[in-house]
Amino acid sequence: MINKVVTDADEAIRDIEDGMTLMLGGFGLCGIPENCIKALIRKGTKDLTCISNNAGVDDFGIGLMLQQKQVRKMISSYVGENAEFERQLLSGELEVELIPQGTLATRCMAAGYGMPAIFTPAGVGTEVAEGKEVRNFNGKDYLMEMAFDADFAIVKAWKGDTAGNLIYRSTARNFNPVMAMAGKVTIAEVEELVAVGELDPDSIHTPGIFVHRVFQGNNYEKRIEQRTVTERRL
Amino acid sequence: MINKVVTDADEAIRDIEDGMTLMLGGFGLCGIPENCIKALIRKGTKDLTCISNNAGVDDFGIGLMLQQKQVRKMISSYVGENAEFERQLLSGELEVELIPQGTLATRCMAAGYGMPAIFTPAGVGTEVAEGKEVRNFNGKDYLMEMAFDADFAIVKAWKGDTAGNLIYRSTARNFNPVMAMAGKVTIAEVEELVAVGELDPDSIHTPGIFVHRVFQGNNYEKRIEQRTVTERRL
Amino acid sequence: MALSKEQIAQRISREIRDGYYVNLGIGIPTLVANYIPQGINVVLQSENGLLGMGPFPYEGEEDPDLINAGKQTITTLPGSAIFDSALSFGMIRSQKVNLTILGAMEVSENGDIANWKIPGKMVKGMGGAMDLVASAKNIIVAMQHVNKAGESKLLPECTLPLTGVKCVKKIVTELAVLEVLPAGGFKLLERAPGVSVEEIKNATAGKLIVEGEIPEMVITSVG
Amino acid sequence: MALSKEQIAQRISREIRDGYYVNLGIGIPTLVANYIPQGINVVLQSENGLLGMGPFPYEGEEDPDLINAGKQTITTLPGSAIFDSALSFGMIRSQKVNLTILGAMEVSENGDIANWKIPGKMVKGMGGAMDLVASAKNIIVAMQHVNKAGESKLLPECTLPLTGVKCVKKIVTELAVLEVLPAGGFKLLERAPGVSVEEIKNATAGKLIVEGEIPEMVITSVG
Repeated sequence: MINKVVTDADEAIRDIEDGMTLMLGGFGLCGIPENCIKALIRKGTKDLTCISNNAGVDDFGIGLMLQQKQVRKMISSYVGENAEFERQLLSGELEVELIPQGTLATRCMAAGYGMPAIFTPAGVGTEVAEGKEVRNFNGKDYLMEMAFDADFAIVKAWKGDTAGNLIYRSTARNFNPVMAMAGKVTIAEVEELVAVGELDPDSIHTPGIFVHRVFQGNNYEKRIEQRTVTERRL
Repeated sequence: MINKVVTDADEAIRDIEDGMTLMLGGFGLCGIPENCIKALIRKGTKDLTCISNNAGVDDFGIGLMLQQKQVRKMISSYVGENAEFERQLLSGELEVELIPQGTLATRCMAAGYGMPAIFTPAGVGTEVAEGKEVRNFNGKDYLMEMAFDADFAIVKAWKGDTAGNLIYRSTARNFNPVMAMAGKVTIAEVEELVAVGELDPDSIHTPGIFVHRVFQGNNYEKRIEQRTVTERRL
Repeated sequence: MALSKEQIAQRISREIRDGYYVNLGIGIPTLVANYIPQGINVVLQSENGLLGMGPFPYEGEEDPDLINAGKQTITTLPGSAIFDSALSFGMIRSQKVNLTILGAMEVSENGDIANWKIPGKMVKGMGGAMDLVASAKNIIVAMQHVNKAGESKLLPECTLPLTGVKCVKKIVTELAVLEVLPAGGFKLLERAPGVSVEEIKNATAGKLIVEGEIPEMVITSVG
Repeated sequence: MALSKEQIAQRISREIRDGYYVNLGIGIPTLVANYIPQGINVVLQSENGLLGMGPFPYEGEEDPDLINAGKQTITTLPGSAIFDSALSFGMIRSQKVNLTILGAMEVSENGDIANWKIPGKMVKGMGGAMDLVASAKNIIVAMQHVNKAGESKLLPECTLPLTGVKCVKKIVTELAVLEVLPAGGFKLLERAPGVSVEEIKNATAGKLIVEGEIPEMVITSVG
């Protein structure tokens, strides 16, 4: 097997340069590549275009990169509660492209599957359709949406082996598998790095061929954005 | 959970009618829905269009349906060694549409993902491209291929639960998951039917929402087409 | 008496049929889960990648890796399945989800919906709403009939940027249950208890169609 | 001396670099796996849904659920991954497979390949070949230089129905190693041991480009 292991997040992101386009996995703060985000902040890479469903919160996730003004443009479906984000957006420092969540996922998928464009009905008749080709199939209108073109995809998995095979845990899976397939270079940080042979081939979510670098992250905070609980009844 | 269990193959295929279009999972004789094929032969349904990567062999798989002259048209990527198939094809009793294997898989996927058409470079400049729209993206030509429209998808899984969640085993997975997503009605036969809660949610290959009927098959023969072995060295 | 949010949710819950896969939006739609009638088997889909969403976890059992599309901590149920975002919107686009329930700022009499953007205000994004409304076979909107200024939100045409066109099938508000007719117009199906047709007329700027006697909703929860 | 099939496979194996993902077609390409040099880490992709194809199983250990694209019983290796057919061709189309090795009936001097259909004969189908040749960055063809009638299979233009256009990068035959130049033409890189440039010229109907001294291949297997 081909060994994809790098030492740590700093080595994994060593060649991410100013002005590049990155995909970052996660939904809200769930399943985000915490270690690589911190390494990007240490490196101070600037003018990044970030494709990620959300933009973190003020003091966690991509929000930390926004604090350091490393992001020039966000491509997201929902940017949520983030005061610094709002300030930069209103001041014109930050560009934001909001796209439907399914379109975001499917444009990643298109890249991973080598399909240059896909058709989706999402956004037909709305401002999302502006400037896009509309095409009717079987009586229904669809927008033609283009595959993303990202220099790096940065994903977080639960377990990974040295060949880059990945398994995600629960809803921390979200955008991670489709982004893992879509990057020109894909970096995976995992909670547990294991030897080849320890993952069941039938249970692998992302085959190692898509992953260029893998490392075991540390100090995962896994912050909860909306803690909701059921009262215990005695 | 919604219960998708039916008694057996005969009940599962009860409403498959003459002239319908079926998807049948499997690659060669690996991972084919043996029980449903036998039930279709018992039912004697005719004039079927079968979308399946291969057409079985003379005395197994879809080959058995060909023997009974139940198939009007095969849509496959490779029809292999099958004397009766060849006889019917040459006599004009059987129509065959040969399409690239990846195109076959991706036209299933398009249906499952609600995408009316996909772009693929496979077949550009060949007779496969005849009559199809060619489109250039980033300097490369692609064919526009349409999503399949199948009345029923019939798949074989290793384990399934009563809610229709499926797990496949090894390379018997092949076309089964993409076809399971693509049928208007999807029938799954499984080697082992288990209660909900027995399958790990993270390891499910086909979520139950795609499966309309599930049953535990029996007497799986699992015939091997090309038995190849390594000599044991003492 | 205008309905409470809980009562709107309760009324909507009666639209759910046995064997449905349902996607619930944020806000009132989320409450619908509390009122699903006994004996009705329903599977809740959460577009971040879960089928079979269970209740919130007990305190101390929250799992940061297990959230719904509203980013709330939740649980799975026996028979749950996890999948990635592309597959999730695949099943939405291929219409495997039987019913979508979501909120709205405005609905027009031809079924257009606006629920994601107010010009001049900070826009948070459409999330999965545009995908859901563009693909769902059956969309029920839970909304207030009028805004805080007393202006109708059921309009001849939406004034806000659209989320989707000609997609809303049914609307449940604090005042009424309405069907959006294929040819256009809000057909009044039910009144909230004690609310008159006249009150509903006054609160509806779009074309309201009233035919025959309009029954009162059956609401059992006290709200 | 013209090369044996095994020797063709051995020569092709030297094109494989450390860290490559490789798809091997049926026939001579399958034999290439037997000659991968020590110290070179290669992962074999089988398009029916496997990365990390291992050797044939020992007798009695055949698993009918575990086959390769040639429908042969095989094994997995530590680090293998299984996936469905759509994902398999996804990774092929997105060019994650570094090298594709396959057979051909004809190749033209601009890199067109024909390997699936002979008019008038029963056609078995293209399988995954059209997807592979349309997407692969790097395609090596293993073939016989001439057919049984002694006619060249390296042509100005293919006469058989095409599998793909302008895609073949390199050809290894029983007589020679040739590169297909981007501007067209078969550039002779190596001769089989004892085979003269003249013999190769006579066996090549398409434009053959011979520059300088043409070295003999280094072949160590006895064939």
